[in-house]
Amino acid sequence: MFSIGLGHYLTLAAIIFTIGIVGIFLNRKNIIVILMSIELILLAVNINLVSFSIFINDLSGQVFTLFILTVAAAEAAIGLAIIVVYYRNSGTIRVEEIDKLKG
Amino acid sequence: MNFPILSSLILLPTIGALFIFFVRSSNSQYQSSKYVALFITLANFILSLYLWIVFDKSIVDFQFVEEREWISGFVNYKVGVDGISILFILLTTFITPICVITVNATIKNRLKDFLIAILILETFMIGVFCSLDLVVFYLFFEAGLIPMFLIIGIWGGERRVYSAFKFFLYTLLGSVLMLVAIISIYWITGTTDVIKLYELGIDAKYQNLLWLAFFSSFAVKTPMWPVHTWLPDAHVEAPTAGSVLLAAILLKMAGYGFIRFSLGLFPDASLYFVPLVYTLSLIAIIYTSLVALMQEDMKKLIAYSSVAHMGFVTLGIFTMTQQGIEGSIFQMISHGLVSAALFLCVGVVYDRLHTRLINRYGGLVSIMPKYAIVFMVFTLGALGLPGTSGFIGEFLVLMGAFKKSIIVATIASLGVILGAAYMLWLYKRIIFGKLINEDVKKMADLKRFEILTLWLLVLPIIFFGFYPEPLINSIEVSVANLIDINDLDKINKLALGE
Amino acid sequence: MIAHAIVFYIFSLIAIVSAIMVTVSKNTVNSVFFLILDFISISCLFIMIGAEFLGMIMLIVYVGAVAVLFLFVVMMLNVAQQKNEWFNSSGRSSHIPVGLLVSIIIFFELIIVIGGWKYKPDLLDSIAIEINTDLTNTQSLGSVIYTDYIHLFQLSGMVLLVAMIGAIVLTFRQRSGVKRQSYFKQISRDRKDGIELVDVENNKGVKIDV
Amino acid sequence: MENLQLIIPELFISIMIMFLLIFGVFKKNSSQLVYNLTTVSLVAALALIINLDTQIQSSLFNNSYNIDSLARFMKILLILSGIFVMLSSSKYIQISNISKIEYPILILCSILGMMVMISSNDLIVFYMGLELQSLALYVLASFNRDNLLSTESGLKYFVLSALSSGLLLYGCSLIYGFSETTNFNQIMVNTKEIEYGLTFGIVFILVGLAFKISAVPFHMWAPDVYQGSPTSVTVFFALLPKIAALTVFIRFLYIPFYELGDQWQMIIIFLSIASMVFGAVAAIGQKNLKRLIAYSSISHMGYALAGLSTGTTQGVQSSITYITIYLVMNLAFFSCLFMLKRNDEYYENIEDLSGLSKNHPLLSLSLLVVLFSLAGIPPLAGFFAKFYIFVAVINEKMYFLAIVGLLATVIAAFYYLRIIKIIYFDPEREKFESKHNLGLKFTLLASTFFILAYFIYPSGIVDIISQININ
Amino acid sequence: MEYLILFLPLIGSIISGFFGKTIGDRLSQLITCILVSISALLSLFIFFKVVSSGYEHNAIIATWINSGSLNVNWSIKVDALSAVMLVVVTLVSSLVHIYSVGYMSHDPHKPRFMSYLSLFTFAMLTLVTSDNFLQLFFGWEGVGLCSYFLIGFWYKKETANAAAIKAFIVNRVGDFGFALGIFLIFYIFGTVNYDEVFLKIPEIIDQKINFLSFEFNTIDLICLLLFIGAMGKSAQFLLHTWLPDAMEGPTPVSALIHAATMVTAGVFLVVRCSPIYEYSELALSVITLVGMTTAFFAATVALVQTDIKKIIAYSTCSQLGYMFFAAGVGAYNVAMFHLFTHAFFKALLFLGSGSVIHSFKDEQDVTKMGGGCLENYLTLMH
Repeated sequence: MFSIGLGHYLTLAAIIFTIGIVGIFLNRKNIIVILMSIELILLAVNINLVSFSIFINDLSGQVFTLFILTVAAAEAAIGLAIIVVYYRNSGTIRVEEIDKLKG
Repeated sequence: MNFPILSSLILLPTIGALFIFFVRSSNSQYQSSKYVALFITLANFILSLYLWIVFDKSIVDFQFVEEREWISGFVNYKVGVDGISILFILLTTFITPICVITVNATIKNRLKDFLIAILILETFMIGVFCSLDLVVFYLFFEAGLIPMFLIIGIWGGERRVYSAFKFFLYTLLGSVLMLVAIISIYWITGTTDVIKLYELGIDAKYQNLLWLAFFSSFAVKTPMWPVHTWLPDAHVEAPTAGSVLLAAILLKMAGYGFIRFSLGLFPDASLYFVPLVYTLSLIAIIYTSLVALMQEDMKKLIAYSSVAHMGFVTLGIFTMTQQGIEGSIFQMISHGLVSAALFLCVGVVYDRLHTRLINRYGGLVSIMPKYAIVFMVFTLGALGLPGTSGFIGEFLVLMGAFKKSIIVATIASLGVILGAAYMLWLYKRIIFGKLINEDVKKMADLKRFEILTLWLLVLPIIFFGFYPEPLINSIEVSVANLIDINDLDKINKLALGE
Repeated sequence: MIAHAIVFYIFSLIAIVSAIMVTVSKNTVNSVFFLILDFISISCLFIMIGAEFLGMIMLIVYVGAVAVLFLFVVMMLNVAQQKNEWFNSSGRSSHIPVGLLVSIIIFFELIIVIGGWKYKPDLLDSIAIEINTDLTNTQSLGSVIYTDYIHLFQLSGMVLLVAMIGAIVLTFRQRSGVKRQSYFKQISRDRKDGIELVDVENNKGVKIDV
Repeated sequence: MENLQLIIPELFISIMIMFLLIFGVFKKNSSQLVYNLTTVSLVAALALIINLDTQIQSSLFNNSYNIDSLARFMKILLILSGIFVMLSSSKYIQISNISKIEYPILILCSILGMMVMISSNDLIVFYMGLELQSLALYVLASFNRDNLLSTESGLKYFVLSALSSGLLLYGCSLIYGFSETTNFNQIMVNTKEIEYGLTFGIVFILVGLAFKISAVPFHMWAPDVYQGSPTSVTVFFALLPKIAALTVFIRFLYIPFYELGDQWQMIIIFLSIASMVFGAVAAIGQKNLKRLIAYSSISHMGYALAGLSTGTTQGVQSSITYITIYLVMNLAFFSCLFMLKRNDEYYENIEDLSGLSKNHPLLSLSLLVVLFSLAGIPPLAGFFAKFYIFVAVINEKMYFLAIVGLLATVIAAFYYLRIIKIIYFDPEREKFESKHNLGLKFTLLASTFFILAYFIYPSGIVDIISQININ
Repeated sequence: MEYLILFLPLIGSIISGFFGKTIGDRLSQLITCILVSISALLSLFIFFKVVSSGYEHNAIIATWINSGSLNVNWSIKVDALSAVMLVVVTLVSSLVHIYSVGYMSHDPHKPRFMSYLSLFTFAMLTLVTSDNFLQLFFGWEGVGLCSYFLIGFWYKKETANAAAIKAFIVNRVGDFGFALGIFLIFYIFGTVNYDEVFLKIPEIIDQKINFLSFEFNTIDLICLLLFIGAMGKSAQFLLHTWLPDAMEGPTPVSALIHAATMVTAGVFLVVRCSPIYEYSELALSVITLVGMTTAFFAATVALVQTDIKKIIAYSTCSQLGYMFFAAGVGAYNVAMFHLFTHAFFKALLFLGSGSVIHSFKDEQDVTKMGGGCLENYLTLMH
């Protein structure tokens, strides 16, 4: 319990990952929250990678994390840009109302 | 024989189609494209006739074999003919020019496209009959769907879309399993070359499943009861030339397939499934004959009669006796001629009155005597009167069937009675009786090209009725060989041994 | 050891709670703040575990840039006050129970996964870059990023370039009719151009050409 | 870095991206010029790839970047498709008012990303390539930013793709943790022993990849995105990402996870069957051609996966053949779509095709050929594509998969036939414009000819592909 | 000479059938009459040759079907039996031909009629001169067909059409048995040629066969099946229904087909196959029984008929019953003799009734003919 091992970190990551997934599935409010949930998922991944990296004594996990950080930032930028243009066109970003495309 | 005669047969129509395709379309050239098509198909007929003449009927092996590497290390393009397939090629090349002749009257729009479709279809049909590789066979077998689909769909009647779809999807569905079986055969034996497969043989434990897979395809195409329902629809809606090709040749692909593949490759399974085929064939013969009796639509009636006739064919094939198989082949050729002729006959009156309902006609004999004569001949051919080619086929089939099972032959013979009933009933309602319908009175008798096409069909029907020897002679050796090498007479031997 | 444990539990508790708050809080602005809190606590954990460079970078990148971007967009679109509709969205959607179920299953499976991990010393030789304890985390990362991972570094540059191009192409609008500063024009102006004398007729006014 | 010449094509494209960006920014109204230059630089890149020594089987950057026969072939395929996409869609871009310099540059970026994906031999490299590709695609999907549908499709694509990236990354992290390396070859060595963590890593990665190639049940985005995006982007979506994603699929399944075949085979079979059947069934009711082709591509991906699920080299080769032929067919289909133009407006509903054959016989003939080929009717190329797949599948005695797949073709044939029916059997409508630019015509002609004449010499492609060895 | 007998009617038929329009009514009548008459003369000549010198000849024209062990030829077999039949057929036919020139003078389709008659003659000749069962079957069906044509000659008459079809179909039912009989023969003997079959009969006397789950003696079965065919054609009890209806056709047709020749084909068959029937007690007794029943039954029915032609038709039925009866008790020569004489007197009767009908302005109901006795007699004299 008190000796913190890899398992603890992984569990934390798993919890955050699950919260992220739940957030995406259950969110009806607005698409930005979904974006944030995705950030949570990436965060969980980062926790995983860093803790693995430390515990197996290999740097590549941290390098991976570094690049994920970069990409996440870029992704957030583009995602928000898309949200902005969508908002300009439709006036809403409610998840339920994003349904103009139907088959 | 260095000249690739079979490949030329296959390719010539396509070349013609390309030629027509690239000729700029204008009204005057519509005619010229028709002449091109006619020329090409006739040339093909003459070529196949030549093939038949130089074909050595006493040799068991496949002749004029051409082989070329195709899909490397896997499938070779291989074609060749034996006594069986050569007849079907001849039938194809004979019927196609007749169809081309008739297009003038039946096809009002997009004549050029129609000719192209027919020529392409001829390529595929010939390909089916001379391919000696399963994959090549499948390719041609399936490819024929495309032009036929278009022929029914573009130039058909009111419900053409439904019929075209039904035709296409039924046959496609049927042949799906065949493809699986073909590939399986490749993995089991390492080749899809039919000749090699004949030599190698296929292990008996695989045969039943493979046989069923092939059967599913051929049964739909033949068509056998209960998967025959696409045929009446397709026939009814197709334009005359389409019906003719469908009845005369496309249905024969399956019969040919039964002989070449089901019997040839899976003799044990074929023996095993004989009861199944007999049952289905008998149902087809009796049931569809009864259905035909009730039809109000001429084409439908003839279509159902086709199903019944093809029932004889399947019956004959699976008797696995010399008479049965030869009878089936003969029946197929004969049915090819007769049903083609009947559909042409329907087309003749349809062009004039634009209805296929039987009760709208009546008393045609007094205004169209020439028509009445040829129609009579075809009716008699269809009901299997001795002296027409229809008799030889049916009789041989029944003779073969009798050897196998008396009861089967007895029931099948009932079909002959029913056949007479519905054909004469049809004839009576159309040709005899009083002229009631005013429109009918205005109908003109056969035009010159109609006389030509119909008599072209009358002659072989009568000739082969009296003298079938040329046909039987050319299949004799091949059929005997088929029975011999696969020991198909097993059942008979067992029965006699008891 | 105990200190490690206490710190870990505190920060992870904060992380989990704020993660939950990100998804459930009524106000989107609050969500963003909780996201920031989440990042901060995780970066603290990173620092604690020995990946201090990443921890700091995370603060800078996420808290300094990404979260601010979120905040900015949320405020710009004025969607912060939209009502939260957890569980009481339109009745026809059945995705909520399904989603919860799937999530819970995933979670438990992940827990099972974690139990299975063990350190495998026999795989040591596969490790690409062993962490050199003599160097600081920053140093060791720096030494590999520009050598062993140079291609990825360049590639991440491309990624950022794409992000930049994308953001610009999507949101940047060249508005017409907006007056812009033209330095060249401004500078090259002289007195002659600036003043024009016109005779104004009575009751007619004058048209000023800009 | 003596092997740097092996990545000259990638370097060239990167340089061209930057050069064209600067060029386009400083030269006003140069969007068309940049577009053409992009096409030219793709041709140059193709030449560079072909110029590389074919014998080289090498890997760069600590064994994280593979230059092998698979990569080479796939890159050639990729860039060729890119060239044709550029050729065919140039007119569309001008008319649809999305002609900006960024457009071709983003396409180049995404192609660069795909090339990295194709060559990747390391989780990190793969991820970076994937993201480079995806980011460009997000922007491209919503490129028509004043169009609601376009932005919505971009948004949907973004959300789902980012989510799938997240899942994929989580899988990567598990794989990394349990095999202690990110290098594919090393992973293979280290995964002799099956652990839960690896299994879950595989599952997550496969789910992420399935998202990328829109395999059922992770296909939801595809129809919307295909429909909403500008057609020029849709064609891009339909062709290029599939090549990259399939290559990655092959690499993942056949290098790092090769030892874990039992773990993933069932998953792939499931994905394959679900995609084949669902794609075929769902397409039946569609009215929009782009949406329909989306479902059709879902179905086609199912067949490609069926080849992969065999776990044999032959299966992989059949999948590659399949995707090659699929590309050509889709290219031809979209070329036809680009021709449905009247008064500077493009038509994309099935009803708009009504009676097309009377006014545009050649165009309808091409469509006919393409659709029958898509349906897999011999003797067109589409049949051979499926044929190779089933040959591989049946070799592994996976009869169920084969039969389901073939039944799905029959279902699929139904909706292809429906289009043909509308083109050929239905009453005609107003004529479309018959003047098209040369690139489009050439693309259509070349692809149709390929489909039509494939049966004459089917060995050509097979021979090339059979030289690709995976391990 | 045999060839001429056989093919002259065919040639006549073809000429008047296809070229009737061009050469005109007169010429086509002339040609058919002459050709059939020539063949009648020739067959008389043959008959005398057979009678005087026991001439027998089997001329094989061509191979017909040659499939596996099945070898069938087109042939003309002349022996005592067929010589008798030749005479009957050709002679009656030529007379009917000549008679119909006058009888059909009001009809617009004379060439067609003559063509049918000649065609029928040809078919009947192939029937009687066959040396195998298959050619017999060919002729059998051929005469059925011509009977169909001729019954339905007045195609505008609904009843005529119905009768024609009925005749054909009922005959087909009989043929069904006949065909099965042929199959059985082929199955058992491996050949369908008379000579070979008859040679092999003793080998299979005791062979049993399972047919429709009944156990039969093979020979019994063959004979019964063949007899079903004969019943159909010769309008025996139960399969007789077509014959009265067939009177819808022109009277010369009734004379030729439904009195003199075609209906006797059944008797001919039984007599031709007498070598087989000799071995089958069962079949013979069945034949006797059926013949007896028909003779009695048809005669009684005829009593209550009003249509002059139907009366004669039932009388024909009855006479045929006698013939079968004779054949059934083994008196084949008696049967043949009766056949021979019956052909002539019944043809005469029909032709006579034809002229009566004509003189009563196409009235066929005997109840309305009262008092016409004298005239009737006069027409008979003519």
